[in-house]
Amino acid sequence: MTHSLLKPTRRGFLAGTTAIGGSALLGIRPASAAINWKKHAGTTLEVNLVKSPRSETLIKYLGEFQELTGIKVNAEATPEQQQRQKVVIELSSGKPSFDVVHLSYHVQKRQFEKGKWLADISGFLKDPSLTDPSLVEADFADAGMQFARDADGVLRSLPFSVDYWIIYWNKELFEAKGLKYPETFEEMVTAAEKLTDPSTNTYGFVARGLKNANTPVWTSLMLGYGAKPIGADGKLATDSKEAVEAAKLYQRLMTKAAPPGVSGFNWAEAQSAFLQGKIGMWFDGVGFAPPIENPEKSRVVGKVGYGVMPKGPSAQASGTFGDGLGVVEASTKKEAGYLFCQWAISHEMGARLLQAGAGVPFRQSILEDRKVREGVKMPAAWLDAVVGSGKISQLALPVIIPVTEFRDSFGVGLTNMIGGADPATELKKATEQFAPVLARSEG
Amino acid sequence: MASVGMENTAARSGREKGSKPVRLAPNYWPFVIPALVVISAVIVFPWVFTLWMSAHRWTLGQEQSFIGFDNYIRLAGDARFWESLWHTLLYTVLSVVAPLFLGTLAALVFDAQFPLRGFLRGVFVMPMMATPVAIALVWTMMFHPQLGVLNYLLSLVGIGPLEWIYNQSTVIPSLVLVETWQWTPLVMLIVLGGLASIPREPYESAEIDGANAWQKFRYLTLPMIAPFLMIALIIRSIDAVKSFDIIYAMTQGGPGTASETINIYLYNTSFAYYDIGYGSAMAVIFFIAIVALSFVLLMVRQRTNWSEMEER
Amino acid sequence: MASVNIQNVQKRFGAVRVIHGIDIDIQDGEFVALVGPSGCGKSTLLRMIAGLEELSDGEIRIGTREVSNLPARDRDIAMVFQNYALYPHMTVKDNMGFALKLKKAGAEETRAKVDRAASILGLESLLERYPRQLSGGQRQRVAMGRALVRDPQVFLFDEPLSNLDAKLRVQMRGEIKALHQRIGTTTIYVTHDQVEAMTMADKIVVLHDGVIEQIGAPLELYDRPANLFVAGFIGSPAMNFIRGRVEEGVFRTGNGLTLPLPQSANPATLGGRELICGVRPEHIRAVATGGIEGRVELVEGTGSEIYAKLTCKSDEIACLFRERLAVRFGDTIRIAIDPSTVHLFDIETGKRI
Amino acid sequence: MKRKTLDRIGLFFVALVMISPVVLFFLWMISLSLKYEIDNGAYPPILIPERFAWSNYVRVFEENNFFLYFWNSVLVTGAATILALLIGVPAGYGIARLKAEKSAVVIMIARMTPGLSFLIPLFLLFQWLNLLGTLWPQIIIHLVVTVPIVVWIMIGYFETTPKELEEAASIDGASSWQVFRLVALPIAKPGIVVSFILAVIFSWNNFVFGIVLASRETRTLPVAVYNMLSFEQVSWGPLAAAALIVTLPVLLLTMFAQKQIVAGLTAGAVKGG
Repeated sequence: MTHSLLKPTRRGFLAGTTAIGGSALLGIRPASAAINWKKHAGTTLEVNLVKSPRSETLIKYLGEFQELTGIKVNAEATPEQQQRQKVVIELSSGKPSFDVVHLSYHVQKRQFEKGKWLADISGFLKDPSLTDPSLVEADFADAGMQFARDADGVLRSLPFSVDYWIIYWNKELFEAKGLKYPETFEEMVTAAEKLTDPSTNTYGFVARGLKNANTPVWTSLMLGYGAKPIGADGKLATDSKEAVEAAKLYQRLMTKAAPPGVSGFNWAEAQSAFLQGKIGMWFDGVGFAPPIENPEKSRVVGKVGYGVMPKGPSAQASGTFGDGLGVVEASTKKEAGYLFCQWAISHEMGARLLQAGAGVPFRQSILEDRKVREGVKMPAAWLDAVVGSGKISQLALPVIIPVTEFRDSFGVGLTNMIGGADPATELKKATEQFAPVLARSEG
Repeated sequence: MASVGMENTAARSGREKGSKPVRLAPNYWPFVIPALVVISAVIVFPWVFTLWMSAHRWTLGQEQSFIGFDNYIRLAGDARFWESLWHTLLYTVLSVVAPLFLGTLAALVFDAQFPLRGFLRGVFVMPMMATPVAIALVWTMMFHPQLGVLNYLLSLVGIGPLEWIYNQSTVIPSLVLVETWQWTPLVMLIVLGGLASIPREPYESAEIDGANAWQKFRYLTLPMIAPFLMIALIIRSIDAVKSFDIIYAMTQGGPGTASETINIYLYNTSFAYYDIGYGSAMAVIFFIAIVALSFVLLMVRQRTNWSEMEER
Repeated sequence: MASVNIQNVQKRFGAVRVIHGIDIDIQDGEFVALVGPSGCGKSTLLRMIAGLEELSDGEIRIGTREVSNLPARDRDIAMVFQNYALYPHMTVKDNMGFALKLKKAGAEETRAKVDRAASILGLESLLERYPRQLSGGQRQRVAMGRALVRDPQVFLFDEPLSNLDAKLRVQMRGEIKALHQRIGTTTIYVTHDQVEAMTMADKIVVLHDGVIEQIGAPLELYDRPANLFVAGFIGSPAMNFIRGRVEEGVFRTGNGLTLPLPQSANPATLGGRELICGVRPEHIRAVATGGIEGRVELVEGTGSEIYAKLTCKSDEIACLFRERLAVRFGDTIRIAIDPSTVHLFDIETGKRI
Repeated sequence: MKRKTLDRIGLFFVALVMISPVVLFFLWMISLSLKYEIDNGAYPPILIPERFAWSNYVRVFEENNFFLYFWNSVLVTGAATILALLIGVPAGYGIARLKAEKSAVVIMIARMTPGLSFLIPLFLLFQWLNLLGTLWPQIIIHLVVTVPIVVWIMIGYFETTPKELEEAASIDGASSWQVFRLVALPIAKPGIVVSFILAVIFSWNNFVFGIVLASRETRTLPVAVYNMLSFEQVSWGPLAAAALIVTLPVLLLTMFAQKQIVAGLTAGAVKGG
């Protein structure tokens, strides 16, 4: 059921990258002559977005879409957690208040499929009056298409933005200790410990410690040990040797080299700490460059390096997450909704996303476009890290319905480890607790 | 007067048939009925519906089916539920006792005469009605282990740094700190009302009997404000046991599940795991527990009454 | 103005009967006092007349109208409550004009009626005040004024003077009586104070445990109480009750004390039975010789009279002397009883013989 | 005499110590709201910054449509309070006069029930009634909070107003509605004020219902503030500014009406037996 999606995506990803190399030439204009953008002029669309720099970019340029199509768009962006809760309640009630929905693939993919909440858009994609010729499935990173297709291979959303986890590192602190950016997990730990000096309130490493938020940190580390939370046989592998090794690494980093209170840290607290210049490395999603380079918020402007995830004992892999835009099955304005999705992932919008550092589009043609790359306002190292991560991208969370329970169950265990609990015991406990939930969800 | 005569005979014949005499007392039901309708719709209906949902396997986005008591059975074996029960208990007890103690102290101070008393009391009362979510967010910033102002203040007196809500062992006390900060004024105001209702004579007679200040407090004030303390205890208990906003906004039950009370677990189950049936079962149990708690408290209260309290 | 007819009125609260079938006829313009100890049902009866309490059975007529099933507001009555029940949020003027306002009377008419009532009661200067700014006596007057303005068929008073101090009570008692004499509206007045009833009423109804013990003019009740209850209730200090038997033409107690028999009594028919002899303290005279000898156990003098408790052969007798006697505790004095003032009661039924 | 003065000064200082957590908290809240992020993250903390970030407030209103949310809050709170008074005050009167102890218990339990448990059933109800997307769901669900408060407080008030006044009025010729409107209601005015204030505060502060029921057009302030915890941006300054804006109206109300608030809060328990 789920394992086909969990196979390493690296090969496909690389293939996509090369195959679409030339498609960047197809031009930036989303307003291709063939598309009848005005087809649904006068319609009003309700769009439900997750609040993030990505959705903010969409909202910022919404006027262009409305001008282009004559469609009025009411876009709402709510914080991730609330959006997920509300969207599911509304969708499951059968009468959602929106036509287009922004979903986090790594959390909601399975759930949305099982609920049959999203419309089949493969037909739209083939319709030249609705779709720009540059928009072809092959242009998307492989991970994106895997996210967007359901178990039967039907396309139910358009991949919007991909999130690779990278390491933000404070070059100044590294230099002060005469350290280099780590190449392996082992080097990473040593560097983190060397950088740590509680007397000056300096710590080598920070990542999410808060329950639920911390689980992707662990599963990303697990990739370096060549393992995934759900094995190729579809069974939980969360108490495997590799899983325990990854958890031990997590524990070591978070207890020996992380600031006090890290078990309550989400990205926000971690970011605050890193921005103050007292943290050596911060491991999180790729989208945090803008605040780091903003002097209003940051004391580390220009001092930060952006590094690809170091190599683990078995593999080098970048934990990958992503979100997409889909048209709601219950909507009566599916075509208009599709037009919006298409606009949102268009070359131009994708370029804006990337250039602002707000996110990384799934479409390879954008990433490969030299002009777009030149316009990126973030440091070159950041873009290098993005591209580098893309090459070693792997899905870090299992594609199951109860992702939230998965993250909660193991997140609690990880938090407990920061408090000193034994990784193997905690993982075993969490696995036992989670197994029936997983069984129930697919039953 | 013809009509009167008719009424007369009608009334009499009515009585002769043995029917009940006409009601003379004003009919008060029309006053109640609108509220009854509204309450049935927005309060009683959800209760009944929750009960109904709790007997179903019902996860959003999936088929629902009747499963009888299975959700309750599952609840009994759910370690996380029992843990949350314990957190709720701990949280409640602490956030009842601390405000009660401090509030009584504050009331004794504010009962006395001193300059600017009214103004200072007004300031003291402010947290009570402040929007909990807003307050909680600001506290979260203050609790930040590295950047928070609290650790800085502690460092000035050589304590810390503490991890506050970011550590499993200090999270509940830290949340209780916020809860105490917000609700001590309420206790203070209730006790202040009690102090104002105490007669002077016993103090004069105690003075003559040679009681010192502590004895006067212990043997006169305390017993006489006991009913008011009891009121404060009841209100505080009921509010603390269902406290949600502060915990949700500050920790969402974390770190780990260290501050997950039943209310938060209930929320997570229903709205993060979409397991509505199971969440409903939890709500039913929680509801029963709250009702039981308040009846126990009310019974205790009736015992502590030293006199029929003044109505207002 | 109207007569009030009360026929077989009963009141039950669940299984408990508080009024057992009462009949009273009240003439137009009469001042009737309902008296009795607390809990006798007098207030309930008044509230049934007012329409505040339902009848369990029986009927009440005001004038020719049967009102048992009419709500209070249609009965055309006015009532003065024990604690006045003044509307705290209205001025004296508005309090008094409230009923007229409800009747949608014109402003002119209302003012005229309120002014008239105010002048009768001497409230002219208080019309703009609120109840909380008034003294007890003033509030009492406003309550009456409110009733007066209505010009109702019947006035009902529910222990209106019990919240006043003793001196004011006497004064208001006079005022109410004077008012009634001036206006002449049928009045039903509930009180537990027999003095009030005696001084004010044309007719007194004595209630006890939900039944009428006696109805009659004040002096009738005083002179010829129908039974032990009325005899003990009317008159102050209370009548002496002494147990004994009629023997040899006199009344003899178990301790050997002998008292005269009333002339009307026939010793032959009364002989042998145990009876109760009732003598009012004020009907006992002190005499120098003869009479009954008794030791003084208690003396209370008010200046105008002397109240003494004697032990005469182990029987206790209370006396009220109008003359100034030099008696002290422990003295032995002699008393005489006028046979015409002696009452005999059946011990079984309590009825007067 | 001198001793007494010293005592008073002593007590004054004790009181100062007692209010210091309150003062410090609000000072810090104001300080946070007026600092740029870089100052908010500074260590040691800065109380009074060199540059005031008034832009935090500007940002709150610019980026978040706070005027709309404020207006929504006003509408929801206003409507929920007025409706609650309209149906709750007569109900309190009726229950007090009927001595309907059982319905009073239902009201009390309703006050104790955690708000969460109402959400799903009512959500489905609103959907069935096709009300979602309007302010009505929030207004109606806020009745869950406001109606019990109003009824509860009003029962207490009407029970203490003497029944004789109403009897006097009915003898004076008033119908039951007139008795209520002309006598009972004016006398219970202080109770109405109390329940009004408390209903406003509780409704204004309510957060749980909004998380699920509010959407873009219908969001209320507490939800809006929480929503400012946006992804990938830490913004303590605007957050504190927003928090201050949300809580200011109720803070003012609290300061001016503390006496009534206590009367109301204790009413339930006093009459609770």
